[in-house]
Amino acid sequence: MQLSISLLEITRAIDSWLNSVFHPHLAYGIELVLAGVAVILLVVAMAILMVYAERKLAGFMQLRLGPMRVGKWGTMQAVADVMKLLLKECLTPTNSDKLMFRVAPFVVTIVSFMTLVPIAFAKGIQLWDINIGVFYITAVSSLSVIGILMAGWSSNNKYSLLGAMRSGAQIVSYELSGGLALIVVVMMSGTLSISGIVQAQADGWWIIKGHIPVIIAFVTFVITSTAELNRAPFDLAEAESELTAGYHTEYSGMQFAMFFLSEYTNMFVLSMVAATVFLGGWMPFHIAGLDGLNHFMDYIPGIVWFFGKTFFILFLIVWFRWTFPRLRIDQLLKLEWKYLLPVSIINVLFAAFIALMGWYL
Amino acid sequence: MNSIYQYFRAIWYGFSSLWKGMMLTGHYLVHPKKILTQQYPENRDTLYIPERFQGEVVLPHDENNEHLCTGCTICEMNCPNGSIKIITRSVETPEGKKKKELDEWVYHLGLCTFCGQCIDACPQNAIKMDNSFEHSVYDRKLLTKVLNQPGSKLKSAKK
Amino acid sequence: METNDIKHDEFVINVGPQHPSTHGVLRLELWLDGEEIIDSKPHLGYIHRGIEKMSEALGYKQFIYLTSRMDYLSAHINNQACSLAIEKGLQIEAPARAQVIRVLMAELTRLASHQLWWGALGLDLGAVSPFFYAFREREMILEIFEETCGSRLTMNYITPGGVVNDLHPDFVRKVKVLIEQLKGNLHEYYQLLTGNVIFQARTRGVGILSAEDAVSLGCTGPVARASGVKCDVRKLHPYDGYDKVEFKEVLNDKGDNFARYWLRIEEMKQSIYIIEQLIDNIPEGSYREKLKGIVKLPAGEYYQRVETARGELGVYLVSDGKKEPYRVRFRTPNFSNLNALRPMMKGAKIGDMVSMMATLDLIIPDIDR
Amino acid sequence: MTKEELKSYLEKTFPGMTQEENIDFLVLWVEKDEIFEVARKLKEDEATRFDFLFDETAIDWQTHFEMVYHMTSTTYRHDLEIKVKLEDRDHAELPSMEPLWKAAEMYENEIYDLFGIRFSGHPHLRRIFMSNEWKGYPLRKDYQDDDVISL
Repeated sequence: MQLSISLLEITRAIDSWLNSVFHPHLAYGIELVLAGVAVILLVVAMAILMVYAERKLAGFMQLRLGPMRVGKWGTMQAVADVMKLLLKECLTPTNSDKLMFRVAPFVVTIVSFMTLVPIAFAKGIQLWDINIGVFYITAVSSLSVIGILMAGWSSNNKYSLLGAMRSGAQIVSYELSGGLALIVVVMMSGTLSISGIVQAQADGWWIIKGHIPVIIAFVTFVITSTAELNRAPFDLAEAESELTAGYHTEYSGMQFAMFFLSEYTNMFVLSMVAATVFLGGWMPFHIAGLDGLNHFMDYIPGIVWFFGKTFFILFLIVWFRWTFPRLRIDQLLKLEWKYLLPVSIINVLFAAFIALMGWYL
Repeated sequence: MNSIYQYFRAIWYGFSSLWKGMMLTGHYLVHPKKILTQQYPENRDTLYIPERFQGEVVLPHDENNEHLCTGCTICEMNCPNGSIKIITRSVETPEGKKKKELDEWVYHLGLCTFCGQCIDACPQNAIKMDNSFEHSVYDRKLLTKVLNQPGSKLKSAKK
Repeated sequence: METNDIKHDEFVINVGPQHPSTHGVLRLELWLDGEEIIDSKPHLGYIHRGIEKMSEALGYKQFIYLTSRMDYLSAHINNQACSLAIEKGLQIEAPARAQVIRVLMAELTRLASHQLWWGALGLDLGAVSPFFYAFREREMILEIFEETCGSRLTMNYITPGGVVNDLHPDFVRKVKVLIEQLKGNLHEYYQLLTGNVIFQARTRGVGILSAEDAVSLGCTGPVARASGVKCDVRKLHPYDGYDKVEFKEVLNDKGDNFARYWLRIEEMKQSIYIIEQLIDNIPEGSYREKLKGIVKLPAGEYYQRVETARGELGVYLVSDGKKEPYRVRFRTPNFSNLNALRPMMKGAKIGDMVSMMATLDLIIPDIDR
Repeated sequence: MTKEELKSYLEKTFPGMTQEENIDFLVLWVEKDEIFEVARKLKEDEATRFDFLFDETAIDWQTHFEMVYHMTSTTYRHDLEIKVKLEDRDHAELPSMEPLWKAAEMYENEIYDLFGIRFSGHPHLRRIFMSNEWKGYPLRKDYQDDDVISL
């Protein structure tokens, strides 16, 4: 009846078939590879779709049409771009630190794929339901700054170095309030596991059930995730009017494409986290007590709910990018340390109080 | 207390101003009719080009393959870039007088800045600006044009 | 400051000649301490075409077209300046209709130029959308130019003795439509940038230029007026009937980026006001006093000042009685406005450099000539 | 001050200096050695206060150079043109106006670049438009460009 359950049955069927054919250890290995490839393909396809969607949205916001030439309505534009980048030569500057220069894009990409591991796409569609899912994501996603610093340093370009340093300062400081925003929900759910957090929202999403503290946490999280993604208005690391392209100034071809891909993957992951933690993940829209409505909502499959919410947050991030001017580096840090962090800390206290008293809607 | 009030006021002002900007871009996002983009090669038929648009210099010929240029070279003297070269030949009129006549009206489109001073200066109104604008060619030599058609001659004055 | 003076933690970067925020081929040498700018030095000449030297070889009517290529966003006003200088030498005056047309065109040019500046400022500060909104109205102005003058950017429309063509029959209607739309859209500018908290943080109190500095450095136009220096040539030395129209010289005494921004927006309103006064009162009559084929100015020197969108343009003609000018000198507004960059940039951040250059509204071909 | 008032005032302050009037400005001819003192006086004098140097250029008359300074006062709004004759074309040198008007720095750089007139006391005289290796000074009338490229 429900797609989420049928998906679960498909995975189970594949699992039992593999186990019957191969040795259990080998079957486990094959499953890991299959699952990883499936998720990476999904995300890459989504990233290509997202590039197209962003260019179209930006076009409409700016009284333009966006890409129109490749394919009907320019639908193949992103694919054509990927093909072009694949065929281009990857240039390495003469005086660069060659090993680091080549490793950096891989670090960034691998880190962004690693963050996909604990995400629950639908009921049962999850690579690894670890009990510290939220903690894992915050910990791993902060590794990407290492790749950016490597890229900036090894390029032997002052613009790249400035971009990387900005990015380092930015990501490290914005992780604080991002983490605090997640803690609010973790406290209310009483668990760090992603599936646990989703289950805790079975009778209402946290953003509705948890009212004021969760709304504040949600806004903070959206702001901090935009900052961690190095996207406008916080795109100081690549600030094209100041630093030409920041840390990836010297990259070309597929190496550049990997930075680009990782940026979009990170965008997905952080939107998915926000959708899971604040908007209930794959959980349909439920209101405790209204069984008729809840039952009706269950007809819409969980994966649709999940991607609907993800795309809503992605749309918000895209909307920010094409509306706002860029902050300056000192203002960026001021915003974090003088506004977001104090607000988040007070919010955590407030949320703890609410969680203790059980004052949910 | 006042500083705390100012702090929250700043937050409120910040959010409301950002929201205003987002409403504007959002407004255009949902009003695709306001899009201004023109799809150029497709809309060639409906493209509006004002009649005064300065595309290139032409020397109009009438149905008898006659033009108005006497070869006086005033346009050549008035051209600031040297994009006009008038080559004349001397011919003998039936009465036996020697007379200068236009041989080739050489026009370097690549040097022309479309300032219109040649047209302004021409005493015969022999040349005018054309509206064509698709000038790109693969060879620079093709930008040098001879404007008078082969076999054309000066329009004889009405008697 | 020289490269040898660099201390331990400082380093030099070259901004330009190919850099997104220099709007052309200006090269700035920046001495940096981390994000902070210690000193800067402009390097020019990447688009130096020797317009002054070229003009010495061309006739008086011919060299005017070169001036459209200096400040290409104020092409009409540059042509107007040269035409006025030549008219001064010939001791003639353009017909009344031509004068009104010139003023209308000049103000439309100012509007178009300020709109491009507004869009590019947004782009420099990282907001991409303003650029397209600004180009929407600018496109309308360019279309008006195209209909009347025959081209969109380097018009070569104003000539000694008047203007080349009469106005297009559709001109008045289109200008009225434009003004209506502009008035409606100026509040969008407020919504998108002026009121935006990020924009305000980026511009308020940044890049302060004091009035004394502005005078000493020779700044003119909106840059100097934002520091409180009265320097509008249209008011001080009226030309082409600017004394007959009513408008206000906008002044601000803050001298920061936001003051320059605000001033240009206000100037756009003043330009609209001037156009509104004139559009219904274009006198009938001849639009051009035809000059002789070869213009010769009596020996002597003629100086004509006009207010372009960026400041005071001075055309200095020295004639020895021949058909070519003996010496032509253009005192261009951007060349002296560029001076303001160095004192402003000391101690600022790299991000501020971009906003300062954007609010100075530099056009590099105008600096290099 | 009007043109006439300024003229009589200048006659009083700088006796012996030639004045002429052209269509736009009052012209004051100053000797090469006195130019800096005259300019300083004009700038600092309360009655004149020429604080805005809006143009500075040179003219090559083939036998000699002519330096032209255009200045105005932001308080009184009167204009003045100062001219200096430089007889020696090969070793033309003048005191720099940079200590008085900072705008002069760039103007003098430009004049040095295009005419080859040197300015003593200039903080950093350099060629701003032409490259450092460029031979000759383009705006001089006898300038010859060796490698003219024609299309």
